[in-house]
Amino acid sequence: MAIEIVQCGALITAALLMIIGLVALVYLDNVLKKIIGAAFIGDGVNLLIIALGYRVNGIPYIFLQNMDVNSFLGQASYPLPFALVLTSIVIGASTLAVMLALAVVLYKRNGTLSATALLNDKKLGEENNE
Amino acid sequence: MIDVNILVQNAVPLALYVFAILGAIVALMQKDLLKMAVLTSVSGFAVAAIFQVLLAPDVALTQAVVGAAIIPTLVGLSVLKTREPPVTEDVEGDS
Amino acid sequence: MDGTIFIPLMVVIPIICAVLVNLLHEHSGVTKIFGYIGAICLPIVPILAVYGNHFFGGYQPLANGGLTVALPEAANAIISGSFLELFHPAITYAFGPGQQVILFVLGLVAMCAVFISIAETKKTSGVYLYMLFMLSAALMAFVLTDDIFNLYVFFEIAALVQVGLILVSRVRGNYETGLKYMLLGEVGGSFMLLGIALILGLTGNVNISDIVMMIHTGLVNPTNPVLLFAAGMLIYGWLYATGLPPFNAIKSEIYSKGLPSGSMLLQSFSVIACISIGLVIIRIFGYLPTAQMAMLAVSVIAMILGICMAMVQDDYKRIIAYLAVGELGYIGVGLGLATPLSITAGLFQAVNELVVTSFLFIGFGLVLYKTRTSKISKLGGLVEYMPVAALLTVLAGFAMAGVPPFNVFQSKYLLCQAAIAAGIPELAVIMIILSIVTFLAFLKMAYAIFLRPKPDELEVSSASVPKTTMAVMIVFLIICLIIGLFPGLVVDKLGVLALTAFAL
Amino acid sequence: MNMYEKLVQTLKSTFGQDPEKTLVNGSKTSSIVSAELVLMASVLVAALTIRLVSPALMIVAVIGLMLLFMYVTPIMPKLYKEHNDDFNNMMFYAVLTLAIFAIVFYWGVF
Repeated sequence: MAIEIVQCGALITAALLMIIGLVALVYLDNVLKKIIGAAFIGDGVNLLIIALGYRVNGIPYIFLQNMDVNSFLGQASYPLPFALVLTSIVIGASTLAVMLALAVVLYKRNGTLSATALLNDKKLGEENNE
Repeated sequence: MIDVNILVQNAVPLALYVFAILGAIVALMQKDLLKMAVLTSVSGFAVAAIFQVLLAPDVALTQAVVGAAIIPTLVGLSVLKTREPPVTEDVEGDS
Repeated sequence: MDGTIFIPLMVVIPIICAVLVNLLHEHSGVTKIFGYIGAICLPIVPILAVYGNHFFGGYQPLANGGLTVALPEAANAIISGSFLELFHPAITYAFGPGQQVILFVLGLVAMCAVFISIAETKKTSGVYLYMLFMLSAALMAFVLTDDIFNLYVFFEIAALVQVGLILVSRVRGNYETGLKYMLLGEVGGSFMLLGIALILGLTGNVNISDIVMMIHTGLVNPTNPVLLFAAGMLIYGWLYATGLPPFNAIKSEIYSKGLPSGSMLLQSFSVIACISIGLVIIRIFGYLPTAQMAMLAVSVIAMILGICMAMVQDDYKRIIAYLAVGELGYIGVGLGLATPLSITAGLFQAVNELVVTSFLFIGFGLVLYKTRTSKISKLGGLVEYMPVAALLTVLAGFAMAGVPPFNVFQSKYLLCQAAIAAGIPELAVIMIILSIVTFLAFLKMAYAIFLRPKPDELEVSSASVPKTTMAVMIVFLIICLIIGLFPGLVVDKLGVLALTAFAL
Repeated sequence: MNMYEKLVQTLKSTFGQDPEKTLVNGSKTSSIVSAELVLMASVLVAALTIRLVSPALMIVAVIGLMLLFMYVTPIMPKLYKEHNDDFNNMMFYAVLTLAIFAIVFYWGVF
């Protein structure tokens, strides 16, 4: 019983990270903070997938030469989620890099990092009213 | 008498969870963006350590590199870039 | 040699071309040659390929034999005679008649996009071609893949490439739009991954056929709340990928910020994502009425909102963009009704949508090319300057509204039949009303741009319309007419794909 | 005719910066009016499909929608203002939809 707290705690942590990310995306004004919030959502989902592959009293899924096959099959954690998370982490990092680059370009053009000033529809509205 | 082993097994993950969540919240609450960039690595590293606890050593290695080193560096670089004065040239573009 | 070797080539050839044109972008001539070769391969490979499954790495299901001997004793004891024997250990690409039609039309659209982009730029841009090829590869993989995580990976690749396509166009405000799209995409994509993760956690599988088999044979409790939650998250990801509400505003903004050749592939992404993710949802959660109701409700809202917002815009790029988003609602209705006939109709509508919306984007791209403005209130009298192109553009508009000789008429007719057969005639009524209003919107736009007297301050450039663009428009018109006159060519093959959605 | 002028006034105040100077011409007015009518008609027809869930709910919904339309007409200007390209607005609706989906699919089925 004692160790299942680990898995439950990981799931709760994942959910909290996702909620923190969503709150940051909705309530914070700074574009960089919004981007970091988006990265936290990705972290939370990754953590959830990892927690799904966890096995109580298990061992890592790496098969070494001197291991017994049967006990390995009985104890090893499920490796498929971990393989997926590796891909997911890299995708998240590259997306984050592109978003940061866009934020820097927008700052250089407009001189502000505030989302309400940058990402509004004022420009379009003015054009429509010409 | 409490078994020390079980205590450690439980306490370490719980501490890591608290670190991950608090790290995220504190990083997002910073006024100074450079501090935010540095504090992002706390959450990233805690998540990497949680991966290790959850029996995923190779994923933990990747996350430690990406989450605790690369992402804070990228964020810090972009914060430094956005401290320079903006370039105020009119950008040509089609409507 | 086995003909199924061509199945992975559909994805591999565009990726190789993308990498090559990006590496060689300094040598304009070589880039152009590689661009042409890759573009011609896109529609040809689906025709050459033989129907079947391709298992990456050759790891066939264990029931096919061969691998069982190599496994350790303990594993063999567990596996033999259980469901595990039927599972697909490798990433599987399934290729059937329906996929063949969709991929052929998609390849044709992508080929035309590459040709137009080479013809309209003086110095061929390797980076732009890279993004076109990469997006084509991702879309091909979308249709082929039978692996839900593979779908997600190509989904994210496509999202990044889409932002790239917007950034290279020099339309005002493209960087803001790119950042908005990526931030919203992070929400949509992450929660779709959450849905995939929950399904993976319950079934231990990422292969869609295996998941379907496990759910329908009772290995997994189909009414598990976590599974239902996963259905909700998958549908949320579907909404984001397709651009149905609440994402329709950003999707239409994306279309209007791209170059014409880029916009063609951007809308192809929406259409293909709609049918591929939609089919996944129908296959896995076909037993769940709530999922179908949610899909139907959102699709109907998308149709109504798309047309209404298109009527009040003044920018013709935004009008087409909103109409394109609205038309996606028809596909959603077809998928949401979840009968074999309606899914066939939805897929048919998707194939037509690929052609017709691309046709419109090129046509109005020419207007932009001649006048450098996209405000309808500033335009007029263009029929004198580009008579043939104007005629073709108006015909494209008629095709989208569903005027009889063209293909969309057939698919909308089929959709109405399917809605009545499914016992919801209200949907047929709504679809007919909205088609009429689409026609009205086009008449208004065509009158304002082409027919009414030219305003004095409007300057029309004397540059002639590029030959390639005209050729592409005529090709699209011919496709529209052929599919419109002989719908059986396409519908029969798509029906096979629709039926596989109900097979175990 | 009185209704038409009232409508044009509303449209001017929504689509123009300066209500006095902005020209809201006939074709624009007519397209907005037709959009309004299409919106009402198709939403009312779509509301009929609620009968598949429960007929009583459908009657309530249709009557409620009719009363709503009577009081909030014209809708299109409001919708146009609400349905803009502002990022905060989009994100709000995206998160709202996410919440609705989560609630409906976790608790609402079976």
